[in-house]
Amino acid sequence: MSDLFRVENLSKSFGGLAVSREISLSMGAGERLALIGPNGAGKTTFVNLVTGQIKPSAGRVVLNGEDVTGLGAVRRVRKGLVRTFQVTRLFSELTPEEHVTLTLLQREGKASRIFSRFRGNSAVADEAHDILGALGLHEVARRKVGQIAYGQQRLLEIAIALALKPKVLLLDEPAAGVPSADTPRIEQALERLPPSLAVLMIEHDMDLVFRFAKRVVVLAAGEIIFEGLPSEVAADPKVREAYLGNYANARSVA
Amino acid sequence: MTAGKRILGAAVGALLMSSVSAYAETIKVGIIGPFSGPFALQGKNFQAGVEAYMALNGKSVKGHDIEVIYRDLPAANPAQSRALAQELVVKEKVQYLGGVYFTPDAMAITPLLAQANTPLVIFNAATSAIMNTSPLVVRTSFTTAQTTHPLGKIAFDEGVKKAITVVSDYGPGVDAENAFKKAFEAAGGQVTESIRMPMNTTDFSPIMQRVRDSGATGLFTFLPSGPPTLGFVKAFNETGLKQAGIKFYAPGDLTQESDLPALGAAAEGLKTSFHYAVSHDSPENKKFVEAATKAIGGADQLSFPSVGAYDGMHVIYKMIEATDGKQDAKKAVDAVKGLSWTSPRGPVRIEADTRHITQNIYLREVAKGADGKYINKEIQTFADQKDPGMPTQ
Amino acid sequence: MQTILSIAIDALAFGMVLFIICIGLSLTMGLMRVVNLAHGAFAMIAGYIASYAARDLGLGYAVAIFLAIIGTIIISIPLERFLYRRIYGSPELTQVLMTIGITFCVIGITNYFFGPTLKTIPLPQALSQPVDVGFRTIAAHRLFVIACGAVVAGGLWYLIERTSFGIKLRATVDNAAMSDALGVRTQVVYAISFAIAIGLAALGGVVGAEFLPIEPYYALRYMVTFLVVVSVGGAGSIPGAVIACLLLGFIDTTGRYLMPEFGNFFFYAAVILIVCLFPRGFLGRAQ
Amino acid sequence: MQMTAQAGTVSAAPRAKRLWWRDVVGIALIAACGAAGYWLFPDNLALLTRIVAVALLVLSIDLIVGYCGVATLGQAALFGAGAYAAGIACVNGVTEPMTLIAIGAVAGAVAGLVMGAIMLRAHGLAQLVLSIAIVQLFHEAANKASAYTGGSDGLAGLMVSPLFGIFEFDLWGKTAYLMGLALLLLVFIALKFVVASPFGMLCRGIKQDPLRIRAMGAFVFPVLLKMFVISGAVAGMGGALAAISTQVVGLDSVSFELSANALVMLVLGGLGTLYGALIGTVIFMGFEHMVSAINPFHWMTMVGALLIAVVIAAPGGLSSLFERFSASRGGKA
Repeated sequence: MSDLFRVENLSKSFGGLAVSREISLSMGAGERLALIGPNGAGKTTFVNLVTGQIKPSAGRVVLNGEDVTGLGAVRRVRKGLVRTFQVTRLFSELTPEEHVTLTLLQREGKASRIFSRFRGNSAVADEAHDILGALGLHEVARRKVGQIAYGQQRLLEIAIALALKPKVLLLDEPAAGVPSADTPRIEQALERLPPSLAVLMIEHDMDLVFRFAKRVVVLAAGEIIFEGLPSEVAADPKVREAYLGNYANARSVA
Repeated sequence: MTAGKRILGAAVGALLMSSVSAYAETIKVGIIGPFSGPFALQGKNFQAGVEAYMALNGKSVKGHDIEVIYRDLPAANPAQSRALAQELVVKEKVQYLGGVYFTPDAMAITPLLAQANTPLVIFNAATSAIMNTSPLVVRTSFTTAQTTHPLGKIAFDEGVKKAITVVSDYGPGVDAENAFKKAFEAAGGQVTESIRMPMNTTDFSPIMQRVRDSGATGLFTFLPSGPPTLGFVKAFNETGLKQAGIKFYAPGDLTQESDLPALGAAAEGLKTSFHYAVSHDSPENKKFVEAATKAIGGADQLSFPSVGAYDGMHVIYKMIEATDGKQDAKKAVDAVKGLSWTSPRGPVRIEADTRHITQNIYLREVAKGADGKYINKEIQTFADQKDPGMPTQ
Repeated sequence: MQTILSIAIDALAFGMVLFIICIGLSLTMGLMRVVNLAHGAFAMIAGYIASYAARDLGLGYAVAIFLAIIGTIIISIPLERFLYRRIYGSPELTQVLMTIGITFCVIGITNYFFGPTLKTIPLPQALSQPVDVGFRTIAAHRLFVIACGAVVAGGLWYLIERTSFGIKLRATVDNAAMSDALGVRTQVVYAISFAIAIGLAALGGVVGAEFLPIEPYYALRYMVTFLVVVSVGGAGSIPGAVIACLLLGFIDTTGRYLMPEFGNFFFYAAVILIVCLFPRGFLGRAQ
Repeated sequence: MQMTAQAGTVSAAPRAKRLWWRDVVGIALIAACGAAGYWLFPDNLALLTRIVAVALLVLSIDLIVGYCGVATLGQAALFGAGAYAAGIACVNGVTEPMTLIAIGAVAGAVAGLVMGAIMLRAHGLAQLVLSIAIVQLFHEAANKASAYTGGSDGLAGLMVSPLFGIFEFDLWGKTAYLMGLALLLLVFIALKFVVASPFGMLCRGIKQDPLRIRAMGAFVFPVLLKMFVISGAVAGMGGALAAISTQVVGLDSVSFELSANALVMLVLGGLGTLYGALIGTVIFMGFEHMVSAINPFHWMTMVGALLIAVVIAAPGGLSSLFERFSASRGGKA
């Protein structure tokens, strides 16, 4: 298979409630895919399933031809399956530079070294500088994250993810909560993502989705109801129902 | 090397000078005890004993004024004990150390004594082995083996052939268990079962169930004084063991006078052996109880540690008398070897070889006194008891 | 069989004492998110009040219990107002520091005023005699404690599940900001919950005095036990606390019967096992 | 653009440098305080030595609580392991003090490994309870094994040979104090490097958000376990120092009370700076010693009042006062 990344029949239920039902999709290298759906459709659950934060009830996750379903979240990251978080999860007392440096050291397998200085590795320092610079974060690189703007924090989430040199990147609403004045910065960052990287983006902002994605998947009530070109999505009756119809109704299908 | 020796010499010289200059000045006595925390009551009794002695015998010896310095050691903590002793000796320049409630605390002080040129008079800590750790230790309290020993014969004579022992699982408890077993088996009885229960036991009914199941007709027990004794005695009554006629024996820690109001009727009839009862009938004791009650502030708080402290002060006064204010630990200790006097508890003597106190052990029974309050009523005297845990050479 | 029954009833009584004292702590920790290490201090204060009322003033047992509960709550009001309110929402360790400080103060003050001796609360005749329950005799007081525990458990369950106050309380716990917006006066809810928790500690301190005698060091001596019981049950859960108290009471009692010399090993090994199996306690709420 | 807040570059380069200087000054200050203690209180060296030993324990708790966010009320298990290991070794003929310290460190590290392996299975309150249960089990074990530990009577008769064959552990306690102070300084410097290493940064990250650390591709458990081992070694050295200087090891060294007291000292001083651990220990023990000497009977109220006052005045611990002070000065400048 030439697919870089594949999800097969991924299902998850809590108790009797199915939150993900037989989701299958695949992505090739360099692909830009958007995953959209109404609130409660199970998008974040899907990301959690794929990245191993929660265990699926059934189904497989395949990366580079290797079944990673049995692996924990950490091992999947090390294989190149990386995510960002919908609500930023950053260390408010640390600086962006420290975040990225720590991530780089981890990638190099040097993060749990005791007998070395955190800033002692010049190759890492240079790379951190480059990553932060590419995302326009060099000016705030040494300020505590708790003191920088939210948009910058979102960029830092992406910077951390990129520092891991991922093969597949899952962006969980990268522009959520960012003031509209700052969204162009995020968008710019998204455009500059490495071309070979497969990116799956969850997003509510349809303008962003249309500009970014070449393919769109719509999730409703834990199920894929549409897969196709961005231009077709608005016309699809199922999608219209899921968004515009009584969505409580759509949920009770379960 | 020589420089080191010279410094050492200078230090010794300085020490000698400081002890010379202490002559005819106030003589300080450092008392270490549990004055706060869970054993605060015992510490208060130390203080009451000391103050009673000084009230009755004056605050000076041969013209030397005596000043007592108290230091609080709330629970067994050898490191703190050593630090306090060191401070008392080095900083406060005390010539005599006294007090000490727990064995490990005493063990931490004894290695210092020779260098400090200071005797330690133990008011309580009741393990035999302490006396071996330094020739400068004198003890005026008791050992658990000493107070327990007579019970073996008493129990057997009262018709108990099979007994069970139940003790708290710590040093003194184990000492008591061994002492009773030895004495009881020597008398011809048989200890069928020995139970050691954790120190923090609060509910004793399951233990009583074990006692009942064992079929023994006598129960020997040892618990540290304080809250557990209350639960133990109540459980003994409530589970019907008392009614079943099982005989109860314990050293007097269990029915210490300050616990009697709380134990109340539950304790009535319990037989314990000990070296001192507050109710002991003698003119010396009457005077002591009066003074000590005044010092402690309430008659119902007074119990055995006070008499250990009172006699401890007597020993220290005798030491001061013998050394005439000069700091000479060896001479001081030698002066009280073989010393005998009449204590509030009865006739006592410091053995020359063990430096431990030889005294009467009394069999007592909890009964209502003349004023309606419960007391330990002495019913039998075992005169001149040495510490059986101590091999006399 | 007789032995088993006998052990079981002892375990039940001991477990119920733990329950009455600990459930208040469980409420403060689970519902108000305050690690109140001074909980035992309040139980002790109640014990002193009851002892004073019953022994020195000669009042009846029921009156003494009532006075103790009311008195302890009254004492707790200024403490809540001036000290506890500062630590609502603080990090747990700050709460630990504050409440240990309060405990030290309470110990020091009681020691100063009441002295270090044991205080008893005289039982009425009816409760102090042994009762024959067929297979053995048991102190009537133990049966009384078991009954008290059952009443407390039932009453709390009713209060929390079936009354409007219970609804407000649960709502406040789930989401204080939301409840505030919905018109629930959360400060009042907190104050009442705190009072209830203290009242329960007081009740437990008094009726449990036969097991855990009243003395100044009470507040620290049993702190660990209380903390362990609450955590094993899951903070904030009434049924969890009941299960934990009965189970730990049972383990403790049987352990001490079967092999007293290893009673503590038994107890704490069981605690480790339970905590590893149920990391949130038996019925704790998910964080 | 509003995002590119200005002044971001101002603190960039000097910040790291300033931190480095701050540590050098801090360590010099600790050494100076230690020396001052030696000259000012030459008659209280045993107390000062005890403070040093407990300071090591409190530092070890800071590593776990302050840097990893793992709450523990059982750290004395590690302290006691070191104390008893050194004590038993000493009674059996290993009397060289530096060797004893090393033995204490190893025993503490092993105990830390065991304790960490158990405690890290749970979180929050449950974790706290596990730590209590473990220290109680250690305590019980030490009580039971009285043939080796002396049980409740204490392990007595430690005859420690002179340090470097010259300096005796005597009544005045100069050797013990100076050795303890040197040990504390070395450990403190080493720990400053540890917390400034990538590993230390990883721990701080785990403390704030373990999930985030996992999403960065780092395992949490082995990192925390490693910190437990380091912490155990530090606590074990403290225990060994206490054993050497006291020449008796008591059950109190593996007690819940010691654990709880040490945690209180840490919170009093402030978490996660290492300085706070030292400040808290010195203030708490110094204050306790002072008030208990003034009134041996009712000092506990005063200590309680101190704790309450600190929570009210400096909820972040005493060391946060210094930070607030230096921050306000920096603001003025």
